[in-house]
Amino acid sequence: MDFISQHAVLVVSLVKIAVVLFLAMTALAYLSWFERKVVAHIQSRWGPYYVGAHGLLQPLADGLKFLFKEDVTPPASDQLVYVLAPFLALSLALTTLALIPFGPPNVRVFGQPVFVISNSNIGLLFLFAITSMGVYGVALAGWSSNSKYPLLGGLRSSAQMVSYEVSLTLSVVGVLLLAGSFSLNGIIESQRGHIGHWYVWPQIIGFLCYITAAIAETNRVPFDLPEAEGELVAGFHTEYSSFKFAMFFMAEYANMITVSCLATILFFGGWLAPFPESWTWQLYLPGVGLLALALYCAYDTVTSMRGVARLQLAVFTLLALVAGILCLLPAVMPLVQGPFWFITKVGLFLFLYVWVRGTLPRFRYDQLMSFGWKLLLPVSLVNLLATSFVILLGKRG
Amino acid sequence: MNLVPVSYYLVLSAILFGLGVIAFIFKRNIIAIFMSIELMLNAVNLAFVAFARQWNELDGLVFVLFVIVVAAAEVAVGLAIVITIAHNRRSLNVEDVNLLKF
Amino acid sequence: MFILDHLWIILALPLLGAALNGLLGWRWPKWAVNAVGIGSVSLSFLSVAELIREFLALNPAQIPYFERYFNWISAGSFRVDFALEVDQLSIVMLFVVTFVSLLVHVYSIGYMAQEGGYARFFSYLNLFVFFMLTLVLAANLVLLFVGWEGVGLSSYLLIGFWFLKKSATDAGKKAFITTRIGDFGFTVGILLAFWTFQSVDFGTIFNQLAARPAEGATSIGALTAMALLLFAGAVGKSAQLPLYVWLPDAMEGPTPVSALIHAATMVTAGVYMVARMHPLYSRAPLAMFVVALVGAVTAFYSATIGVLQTDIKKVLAYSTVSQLGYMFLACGVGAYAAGIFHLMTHAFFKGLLFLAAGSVIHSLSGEQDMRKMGGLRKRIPITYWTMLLATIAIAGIPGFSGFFSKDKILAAAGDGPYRNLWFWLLGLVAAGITSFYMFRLIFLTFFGKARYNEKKVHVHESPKSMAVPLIVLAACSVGGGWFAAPHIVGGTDYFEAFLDPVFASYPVEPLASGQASLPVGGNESAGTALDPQAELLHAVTGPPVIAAIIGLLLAWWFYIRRPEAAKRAMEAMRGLYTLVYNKYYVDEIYAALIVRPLLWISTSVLWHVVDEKLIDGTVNGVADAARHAGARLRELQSGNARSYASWVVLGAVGFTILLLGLWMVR
Amino acid sequence: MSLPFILFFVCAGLAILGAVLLIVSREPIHSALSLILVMVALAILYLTLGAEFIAAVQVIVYAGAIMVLFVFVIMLLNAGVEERTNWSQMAKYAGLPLAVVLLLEIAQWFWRSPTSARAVNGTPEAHPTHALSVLLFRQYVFPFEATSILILIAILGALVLAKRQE
Repeated sequence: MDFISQHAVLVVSLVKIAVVLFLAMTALAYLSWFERKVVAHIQSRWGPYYVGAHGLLQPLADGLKFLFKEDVTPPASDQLVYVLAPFLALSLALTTLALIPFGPPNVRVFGQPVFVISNSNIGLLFLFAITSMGVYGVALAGWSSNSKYPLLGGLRSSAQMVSYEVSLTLSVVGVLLLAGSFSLNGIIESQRGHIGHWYVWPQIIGFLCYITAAIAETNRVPFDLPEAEGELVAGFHTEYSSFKFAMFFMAEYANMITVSCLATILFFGGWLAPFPESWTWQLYLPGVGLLALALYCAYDTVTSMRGVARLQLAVFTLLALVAGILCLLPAVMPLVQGPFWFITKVGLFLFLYVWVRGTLPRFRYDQLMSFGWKLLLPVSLVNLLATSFVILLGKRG
Repeated sequence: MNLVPVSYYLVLSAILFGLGVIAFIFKRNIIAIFMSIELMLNAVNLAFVAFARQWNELDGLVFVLFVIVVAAAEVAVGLAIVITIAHNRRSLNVEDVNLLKF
Repeated sequence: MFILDHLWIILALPLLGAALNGLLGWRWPKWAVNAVGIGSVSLSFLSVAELIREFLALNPAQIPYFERYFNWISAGSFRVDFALEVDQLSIVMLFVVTFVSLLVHVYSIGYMAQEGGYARFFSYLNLFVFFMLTLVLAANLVLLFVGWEGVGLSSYLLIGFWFLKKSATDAGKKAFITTRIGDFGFTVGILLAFWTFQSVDFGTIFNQLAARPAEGATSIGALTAMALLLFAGAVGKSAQLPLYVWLPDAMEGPTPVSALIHAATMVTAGVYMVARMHPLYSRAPLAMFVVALVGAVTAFYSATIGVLQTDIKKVLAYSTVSQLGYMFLACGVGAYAAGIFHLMTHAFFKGLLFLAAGSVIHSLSGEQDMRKMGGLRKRIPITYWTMLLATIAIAGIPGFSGFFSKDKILAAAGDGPYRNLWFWLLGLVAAGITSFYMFRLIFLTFFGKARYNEKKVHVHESPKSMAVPLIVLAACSVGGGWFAAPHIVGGTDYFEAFLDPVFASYPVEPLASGQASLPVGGNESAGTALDPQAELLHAVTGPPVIAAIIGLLLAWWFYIRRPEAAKRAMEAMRGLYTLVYNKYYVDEIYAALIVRPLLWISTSVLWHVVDEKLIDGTVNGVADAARHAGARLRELQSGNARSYASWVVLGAVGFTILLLGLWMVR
Repeated sequence: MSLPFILFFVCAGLAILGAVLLIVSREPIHSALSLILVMVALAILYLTLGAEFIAAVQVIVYAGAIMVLFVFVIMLLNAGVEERTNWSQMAKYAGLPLAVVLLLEIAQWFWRSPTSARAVNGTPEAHPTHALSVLLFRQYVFPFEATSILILIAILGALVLAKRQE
């Protein structure tokens, strides 16, 4: 817990926070692009296309648009809370990132781990603590904007989040029992080895429960009741416009990322590589992957791009090329392993999210609730009991 | 590491408790009164934790845990009661709920 | 030694019977009630018989035989055990009580056959027996007092047995209250005893008494006071002057009750008590004198009243009073044995008289007035003969039980260590009067021509259940005195010899002032040189006998030979006649002197002032205070949670201040 | 003025501010928010006291569950601004002074109490959470079970009370 004992810590932490925030923002922006693209392709459309090559500049445009739009505040609303809600939502969503280890803790600067802002040994608890606060954003937004759809939406979503939070937490306890630690790095370390040691196998039920609860927790399809357009216009953020709306939007994506990171850490060995240590060729994978990306971009630039778009894509190609070469340098190579795998896994999860959204229809509210309480909760409880039982047997034998 | 005297924490808890008492006396909304009770509980918890820290005994923390658990249960029931009252008496003002008297 | 080891059985049986009959009897058939009631008493009689057998086998060292069961009261040094004691005296009493009770029970079957509350009656009787036995067996004053009050209670219940009759209930109350006056003295006496001897056990008291010197004939010390106080109780219980008034009225009760309680047993409790406490009295000459005085005067006085009574039972009642007077006279002159002896014989013949009278009343279906009787001699022979025997016995005709006992008493009065000419004279005259009114009763009842309405009343002899006890008692009243017979001819008096261990252990100290020995028959020099024939002749022609004969002749003259002579005699002494006829107006005087003022005080002061103003005022005042306080205080409960909270805070503040203060002090 | 002091005073100030806001704000939801503020501040203080587990639980249960319930109920009942009524004279006149006195008393009590002089002593265990769990499941296992039963009963009670509405 000694995150404020020396002042060096403070400085380093601040730097790390800045970096993480920047990356997170970018990631959020491009996550929206990613989502739109994927969903579009699932629905056999093109998706954003015109702003930049493959609509790569679309997030930028959206951001500008949000910034310059008129900010409407309903007169009957509770001003303070109305403003507070989105800030609360976004800030909490981003705060969670402070606990996520993107890479091994042994990579240090000034004796401080690089890839994690706060390496608490009960990080998971804090994570849950912060996510549990996430409800307020929604609830307060729904209440403060003093109109019936938001209120209903707020009520629904807060109820939904509270309900699913229970099974979310319970589904994780199994992993905690196996790892015997609250510290995220500890959990990851306890999965060291190869893909066979990941907790997804012993805790497959826990994982399924977790992923379901997580989707519900983040109000995503098929559990996106809060913004069920058909029923309540846009749920709790109906009255919100321009940047406040954007904040909710970002908060949602931030939560997605957080949850995906957590899934990665808990069930898929976090920043660990899927292959045994002995396979040294895997060290080249990051660089090679980037180079491959660069190659594809180059091809695309040459073939199907015109004018400005072509220029942009060229720049992107260049960036990818440099990054790939960097990753192949022996000095850098070991450092990027952790982040590479971590980001890859998280990306897969995000893809899963989008995939699910593009595929599944929406639940009805009562179905949602009964599903959460009558199926998910019991299952995760049984899973917990079974796990602890097995562990006890193991201790005996 | 931590150099702040425990007595600071204790005084803080005392102040919070006093404020909780004041809130309890002066709030009229049942829910607000409920919250002031929670405030008092928190103040007590702080005192517990502070003492636990001082004597380097964890029992205080155990007590806090129990306090929190009991508080959760209490709130569950209490709010249910509040809802019932609100439905029956169409008011959340504690002073409208005064049937239990001479 | 079974019974001797389990004395409680004797008590338990009647109590059990009482409980059963009293609680369940009302739903039982008659035979069951009889079985329980009589069964219990007869069993306890049998156990007493067994007890006597065992007792005689006992070696004298073990007497009095003491049996302690449990500690009943223990307050500081005041300690009372539930303990029983058997010695010759209590043996005699036990025998008399159980024997007569048994007979009376049997008698009651027939007598009460037509009455309601059959089971209740028997339960009361059993209860009485229980308490009487407790009284007799008690080993300390307090337990004796329990029995004392217990018999009082059952007497009250039985006198008022027909509680629908106002006169009966009044009589019951009168008996109870009058006795209570004496009992007050008795209670104080007990306290005084404890204060003096630090104990209420007879044994302890007597041992300490043995150490004490006798008190003077004129000075009143603790002992004298104690003796007099206890005697007050006896006076009440045994209907002596001036508290005798309740006994005649007690005749309102069923006749068996009169026979058992008001003739044979309960009323003699006083005598028993005095005899029991004789060590005390022996050391309080003044008390002895008072006892003798009261006894003698009562004997004479109530005998005179008996002369003019017309109600057959009233006559017997007054006669009882006077006979009790004799007993006290005996105790008073130190002849305890004689007193107890007379107690026993009296129990026989007076019980018999009452039962016979009851039989008469029964045969005349409820007629009690002798003026409406007469000529029953042939109609109810059994009753007649038994009653005649009893009368002869009580009159003191030689050969019958009464003769022996009464003769001994008079002898003691005239020649005993406490001899006193006046007592002797009173006793003598009373004896004459006794035989007069008793034969008057016989003549009025059984001789002459029938004065009742022969059409209406169908005279019938009583059933066997009543006849048998009569016969048995008749036998006893004839032969009951022969224990003492040899004494007449200079032999030993077995009865006295039997009781001797009790009374001889604390010898009666003769008065310092020697009085001239009077030539008054009896046996001044017991069985000395004089030859038996002369002794016998001397005895059977002694003044008591002569007096009895005179009384008999007078009665015959007035009520058979010349009935009009009686009227002329009345005319002659009209004033005296009315005075006596109205029992010397004692009841009226009491009413005027005591009852009415008491009533006045009770109503005007105690009731209207003390009770209504003081007590009710206090109670209601308290209640009102509480109500008003509540009315004010309830305002605090405004039903407003916030004010409650404030109160809580107030308490918290106070408590914290307290803590701080304590901590500052520390 | 070292960092811990700054942190302490910031958190303490926030806590007190929250408490005051709880009193003064007449909108129940504002009271709820300020109470949440208090709780979070207290959680941080717990951290500074080395009770990180308690801190986490504080946030999860109190801020994350209990207060959510409050907010939820407030939204459900649509509790409006509380009206001013002065029915309780006792509370009006005696309440505030009493409460202040109490506050002062306790504060003075703690301040003057023998513990006040010295700072936090001793170093906490290497794994306080682990030690706590041991304590909880060994020594305090019975109370622990009791609380679980209590919660069960509370759930039932809440259900019953809520059902009665239909």
